[in-house]
Amino acid sequence: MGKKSVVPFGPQHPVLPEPIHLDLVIEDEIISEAIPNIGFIHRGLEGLVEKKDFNEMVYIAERTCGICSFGHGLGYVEAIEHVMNIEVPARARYLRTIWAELGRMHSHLLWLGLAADAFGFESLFYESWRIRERILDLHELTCGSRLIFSVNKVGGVIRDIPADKLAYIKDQILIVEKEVKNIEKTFLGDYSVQTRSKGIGLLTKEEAHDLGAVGPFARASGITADLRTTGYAAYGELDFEPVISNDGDCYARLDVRIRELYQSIDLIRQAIDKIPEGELEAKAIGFPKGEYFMRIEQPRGEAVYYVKGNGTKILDRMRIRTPTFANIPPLCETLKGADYADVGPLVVSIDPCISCTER
Amino acid sequence: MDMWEIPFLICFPLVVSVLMFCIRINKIRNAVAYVSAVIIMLMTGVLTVHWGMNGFAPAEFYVETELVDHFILGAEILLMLVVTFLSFKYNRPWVSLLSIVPTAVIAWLELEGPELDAISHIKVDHLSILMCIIIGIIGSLIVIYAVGYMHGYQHYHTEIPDRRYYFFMILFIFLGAMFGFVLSDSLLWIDLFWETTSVCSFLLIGYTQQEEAIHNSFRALWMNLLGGCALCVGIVYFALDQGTASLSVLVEQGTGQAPASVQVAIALIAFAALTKAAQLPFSKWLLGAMVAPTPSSALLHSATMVKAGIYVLFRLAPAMSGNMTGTMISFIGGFTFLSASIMAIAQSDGKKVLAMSTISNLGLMVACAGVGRPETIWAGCFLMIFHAVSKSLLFQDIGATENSLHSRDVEEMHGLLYRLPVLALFMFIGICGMFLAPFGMLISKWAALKASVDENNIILVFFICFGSATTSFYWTKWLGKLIAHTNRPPVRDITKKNEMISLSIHAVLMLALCILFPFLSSVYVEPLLMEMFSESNQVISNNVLYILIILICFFFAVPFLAYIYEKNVKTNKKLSYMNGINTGKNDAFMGSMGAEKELVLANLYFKDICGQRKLMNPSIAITTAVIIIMMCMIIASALGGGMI
Amino acid sequence: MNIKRSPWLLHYDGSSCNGCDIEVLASLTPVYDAERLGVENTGDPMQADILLITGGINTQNAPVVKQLYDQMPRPKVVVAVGICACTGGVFKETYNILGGADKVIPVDIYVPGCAARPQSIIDGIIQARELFQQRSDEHDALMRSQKGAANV
Amino acid sequence: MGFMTFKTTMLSNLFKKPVTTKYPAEPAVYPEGSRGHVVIEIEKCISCTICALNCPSGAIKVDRAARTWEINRYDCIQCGYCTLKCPKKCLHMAPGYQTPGPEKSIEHYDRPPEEEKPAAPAANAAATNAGDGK
Amino acid sequence: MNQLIPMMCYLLLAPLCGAIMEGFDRKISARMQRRVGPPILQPIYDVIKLWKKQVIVVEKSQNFLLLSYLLLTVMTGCMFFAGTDLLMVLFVLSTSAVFLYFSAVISGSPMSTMGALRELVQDMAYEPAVLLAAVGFYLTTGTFDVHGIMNSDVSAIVKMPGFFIAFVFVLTIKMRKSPFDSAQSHHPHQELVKGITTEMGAKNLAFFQITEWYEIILMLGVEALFIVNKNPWSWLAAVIVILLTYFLEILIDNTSARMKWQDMLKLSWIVTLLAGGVNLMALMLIR
Ligand code: SF4
Ligand code: SF4
Ligand code: SF4
Ligand code: SF4
Ligand code: SF4
Ligand code: SF4
Ligand code: SF4
Ligand code: SF4
Repeated sequence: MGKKSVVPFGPQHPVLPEPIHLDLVIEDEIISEAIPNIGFIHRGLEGLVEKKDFNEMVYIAERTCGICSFGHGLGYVEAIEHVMNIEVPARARYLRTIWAELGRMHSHLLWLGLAADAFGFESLFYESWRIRERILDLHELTCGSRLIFSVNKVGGVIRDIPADKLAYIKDQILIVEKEVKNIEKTFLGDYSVQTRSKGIGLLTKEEAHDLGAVGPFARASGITADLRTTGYAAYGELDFEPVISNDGDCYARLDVRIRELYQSIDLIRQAIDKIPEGELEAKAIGFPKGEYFMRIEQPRGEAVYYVKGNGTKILDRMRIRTPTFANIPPLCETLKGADYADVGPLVVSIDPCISCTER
Repeated sequence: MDMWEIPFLICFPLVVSVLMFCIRINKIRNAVAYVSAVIIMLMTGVLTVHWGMNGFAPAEFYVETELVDHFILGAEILLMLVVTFLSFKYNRPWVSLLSIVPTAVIAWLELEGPELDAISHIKVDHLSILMCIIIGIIGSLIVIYAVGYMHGYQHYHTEIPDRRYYFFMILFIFLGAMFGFVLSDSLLWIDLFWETTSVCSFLLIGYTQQEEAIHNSFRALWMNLLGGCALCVGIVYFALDQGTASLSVLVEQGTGQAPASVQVAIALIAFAALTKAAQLPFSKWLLGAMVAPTPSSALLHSATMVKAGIYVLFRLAPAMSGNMTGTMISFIGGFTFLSASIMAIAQSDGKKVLAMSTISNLGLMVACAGVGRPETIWAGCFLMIFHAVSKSLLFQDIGATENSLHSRDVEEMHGLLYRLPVLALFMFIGICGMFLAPFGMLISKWAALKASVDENNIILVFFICFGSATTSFYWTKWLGKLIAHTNRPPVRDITKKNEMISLSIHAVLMLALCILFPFLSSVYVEPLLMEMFSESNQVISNNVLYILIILICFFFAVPFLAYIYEKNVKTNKKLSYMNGINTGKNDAFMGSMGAEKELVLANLYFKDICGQRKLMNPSIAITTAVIIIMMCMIIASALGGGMI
Repeated sequence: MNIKRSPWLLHYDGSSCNGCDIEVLASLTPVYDAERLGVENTGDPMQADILLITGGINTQNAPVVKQLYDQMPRPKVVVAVGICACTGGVFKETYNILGGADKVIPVDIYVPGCAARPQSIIDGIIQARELFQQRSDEHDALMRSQKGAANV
Repeated sequence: MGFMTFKTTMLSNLFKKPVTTKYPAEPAVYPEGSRGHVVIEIEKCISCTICALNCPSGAIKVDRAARTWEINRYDCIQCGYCTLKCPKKCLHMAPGYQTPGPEKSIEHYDRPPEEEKPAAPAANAAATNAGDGK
Repeated sequence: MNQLIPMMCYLLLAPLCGAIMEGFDRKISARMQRRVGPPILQPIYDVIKLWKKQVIVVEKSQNFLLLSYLLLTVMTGCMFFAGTDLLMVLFVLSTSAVFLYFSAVISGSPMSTMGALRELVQDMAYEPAVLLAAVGFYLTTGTFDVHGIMNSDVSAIVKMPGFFIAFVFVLTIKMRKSPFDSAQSHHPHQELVKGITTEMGAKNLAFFQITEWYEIILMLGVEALFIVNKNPWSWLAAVIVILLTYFLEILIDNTSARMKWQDMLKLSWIVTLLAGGVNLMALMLIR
């Protein structure tokens, strides 16, 4: 037995709002073994595909998760659209891009807050979430809801954003940009924050690659992987470079996500400037038949949507592979040898979403 | 005036030891040991009373001791032969040199050297009586405990040959030598008793005759013999130069403007005391001594061996005040106090923690002696008293616990209060004695702090401030282990009655000391200081001491009253918080693999920061360097001063 | 005594999609600031008065929810936040969802919404703290009457 | 790298007005188009049950014979799909949320008898507290 | 009599002051975060609430250990305000801290045990600075007596700014403020949940809370010793300095992340050694 402790971490734990459980073996508060256990939140969402028609499934797919809910809806409808060979009108694609990036901003700000919270910086948490409220207001203004957008439909979008609202969005993100600049100084420049992020949870590029990390987590380890470069929605027509960093520690993850915030702001500006007038949706005729894998870049990384239709309104299969699912093995790698105090920040550093992982 | 108790106390144990060796029937030998221990204890009392009836005045005896001197020389040569034989037997011939050389030098001094002044060979004063009481009471209690302990020990360790006759023989020789040591004033006698304790400890450590034991015993031997060499050189130099071999004369001359030989002799003797008191860089022998059966550890650590070093330093204290020797000693002591207490944090083996804490506490006493002011000696005396009692209690307790629990790892003691209540309670008292507020240890620390501020000893102030923080850390976390709630099944307590008797007496002593402590200060320790320094500064005013008494009562009363009060409050039991996945009992939770997983809670050990492996060698290096440099400086300045 | 001024929350995420979850957190952040009602978000059931549960109950979290509820000292109030916690919501037809929080513990206040808005959550907390006060008062009255009975 | 880099923000915040909304002391404001709750113009409804069939969470119940339309607001996810589907466009999303309550009540609407001229919508007691924003 | 009045004041008013100060703390923090924040009296409401809740514990002995912790701390505070020996006060205070440790580990629960161990580390981190401050008082004013220190001619801080810095530094630990709140945090989200208080609920938590107030007032009292001298105006200065440090602590709390205990131990010892050490050396030289 020696000097080792065996203690539980989660499922109910205030640092991680979501239930994930780890069996930790620690010695002097250094972790020597971490065995994760999930499933506390499994709903069996994909099973609903057998009971709901493919149009209703849009709303259910969105509820894979309330944070990147827009992305889930988007991934699902794009998959169906591919199966049904629907050409989505340009304005709808641009609108989707704007919403997706707003969603990314709200998600990253949320994450910054949670990260600050995990290393015990309460006021920074509050500040991040205060900024985030602006984005949520934009959500509500444009879609009618703070979190779950419900604006996607197969073939296009339900709502339009009129020009005055687009202008308003531009104003607001300008303010957000300023406010983010302010918190960036603390996130990246404060001594006490650096003691909790620099050199913590190192993941080399090789490890990240071999263990299959995705999203900002992988990009912080120097892997250039950003599915937006595949050009779905309107990304193909916008100008951006994936944000990467080579340090592979928690600090790099902060850095990457903060820079991605600026990137999103830039993308939204570009999209608003370029958005064409036109139809909002293309008529969807018939039922989906065939299968498709749709890969999109969620705030947390690559998500995969697989649909298989059989020509009726009920799909055969719908599967989702989510970014957190891919990021758990590398996470467990970084946990070994970490401090107990770093478990929270480290788990948070992959921006875990157990909800979509377990669906 | 004559005090027949003195030769009795020295010789009686020796006689008993012969008996021990001869009687091979366990029952009879145990009975004899028992009775002899009680006799020694009683005689210590008689000596004290006798001396007290003569007015608590220092008394000197035995000026003419021609015959005894020869006997002493003979004994010394005998010891040398034993060491030489054993070191050749175990293939470490060079160790014998450390014994042969000093013995030869001493023999030369006695046989061929100049005629020395006639001195009294035995001297009785407050300090030696205090030591006698500690040796007499604690030592005898340890013997009583050993009777029960060794029975169980041999029962469980069948691989170790049963040589209890030998073990008890050495125990008694040891006691005799210690009495001789603290009562002698003749440096030549002191030297003999010194070497005797060294050799006895060597024999005790090697008792099990296993590889590790032999290795460790030789380490103890050479370190102590090295000290013996220094002692011997110091004595001879002093004797040749000043024509006397009296300790009190040495100290007397040492205060104020001392001749070079006296300065050097004091430095050398103090150095010797460092080895005996297991100060850095010589601490390793004490750690190695843990392989011996517990009673011998208890004896070595609490009552006798290491206290011999402290005793010598206390004696020399007036001669060290404010000079370079004092600075060296107080630095080494303070440094040892801090670094050993830091290293104790990283230990989980109960006995090793005790060993480390012994070294650390001795360090504080050594530092007190090094400062050499009445205030520090006041603190030092109390440290010694409390340390002797609580350490002895703890060692015995941990031995008994090990017999029942089959482990002495602190981590295994999780919830011991529920599993082995009596032993855990004793352990609790012992540990509290080591550092909690109303118990004397802490107050002594306080006095030491105050005195070192008064003495402008900055480094010592730092050592004490930081060391006291680290000390509380490792004790508190151990205490926490004992009381933690557990549902593990109780362990059968197989502690023998003898052990229990000794343990209970210790515990009662501990509590009594704690309450009588202000009284003890004014009645005994202050006269002691008067005697030593012809001045006695009250370190802690009476006013404060009264508050302390109130505090102590309060301290015992508060938890008690709180307990009584809370007993009647209705409370519902619940499961402990485990993030929502308890399995219905508090010792397990639902693990990731879907099966129940045992909850294990370990303390912090900082093994990467303050492990022995990390800190021991640097500490040894630092202290060795300091000692070498300071010794050179002392000798150079003494001789240089003499030449100019 | 007025104890409703200090309702401390325990938030547990049953199997929510995170929507309600983060809205619970959002209701504590500057714009909604539930702390002005005396709310403190403890993570410890021992210290909580109000259990906010989001998401439905599934086979794996049912014992956890039950346990957390049991570990809260009385008086206590349970608030189900979001339609998942109320009824199982869109997921109630899946194989793994047993239903709303009331499947395993008594729910006192239902806060509808998908995701429940911070305003609704604050409403829920306000209702819950009234209930909290009421339960405490009832208990006091009971104790008093028992004492009275004993005295007679 | 700096120490207490956040101090300027904190100190200036100290003298700024809190951003906290006064809810519930002041009513919440919702932007236009906020999807709060479903309202029905019951007199327009033809009990075709399309809304009930298509509701992802099965919150709506329509009884053609009894001419009733019921919604369980503790089941509705405010997705608005029913409003898209209703052939008579008699369902709308209105701002404002169902108040929390101790019971999961079902809101019940009776279609006025066909002969009569459309009168004020007859809603039962449970409907009265719907959609007042609290 | 002279001693009794401040003692009684402490006994009766300390929890009230502590509570109100904490109330202001929460309010100011909230305003810094652009929130409205709870009412000033919120801490008192909390304690009243806790007092009325059902007591449930893992191990019954926790009750009396916490009660002992409370009583011992109060007693130490009384001793301090009665003007006795400062070192004794500090040593007894360290004993009362042990009771807190006991009351947490006795539950045998993971979070509270780990919290308790961190609490021990915290004790280890701040103790040297506090002891050194006492030594500093002794060197500047020639006495360990609180009375004596108060009646010195000049404020102690003049000669011991280094000790003051070290003391204020470790005050952050004592007040459980971020960055040094690893054992128990006032913030809701801590890796140890509620740390040392995880297994304390209802009345027990109230005991803990009240003791904290007593303790903070005691520590602030020690801080006042740096300022107070014979001159009655110095009392005003002391109050101002206390309020300033309190505000500073709130600001620090709001501008730093929670450091790990390793860093905390390192930092606080380094600061103690540097600030305290230089000051001590200077003092001993001029003596
Ligand atoms: S296949 Fe799926 S259900 Fe089966 S064991 Fe693996 S993870 Fe579990
Ligand atoms: S694949 Fe579909 S049916 Fe199979 S377990 Fe997953 S959700 Fe259920
Ligand atoms: S492997 Fe993927 S698809 Fe299969 S059960 Fe696991 S998560 Fe689901
Ligand atoms: S595909 Fe599924 S079953 Fe196969 S290796 Fe991956 S996780 Fe396992
Ligand atoms: S990654 Fe997280 S935020 Fe994104 S969809 Fe999944 S659960 Fe939601
Ligand atoms: S009610 Fe809606 S937002 Fe809330 S958890 Fe359920 S699906 Fe998610
Ligand atoms: S809004 Fe959605 S959930 Fe609500 S009734 Fe209409 S379709 Fe059903
Ligand atoms: S879809 Fe419209 S018309 Fe048909 S039942 Fe529903 S509300 Fe009535």
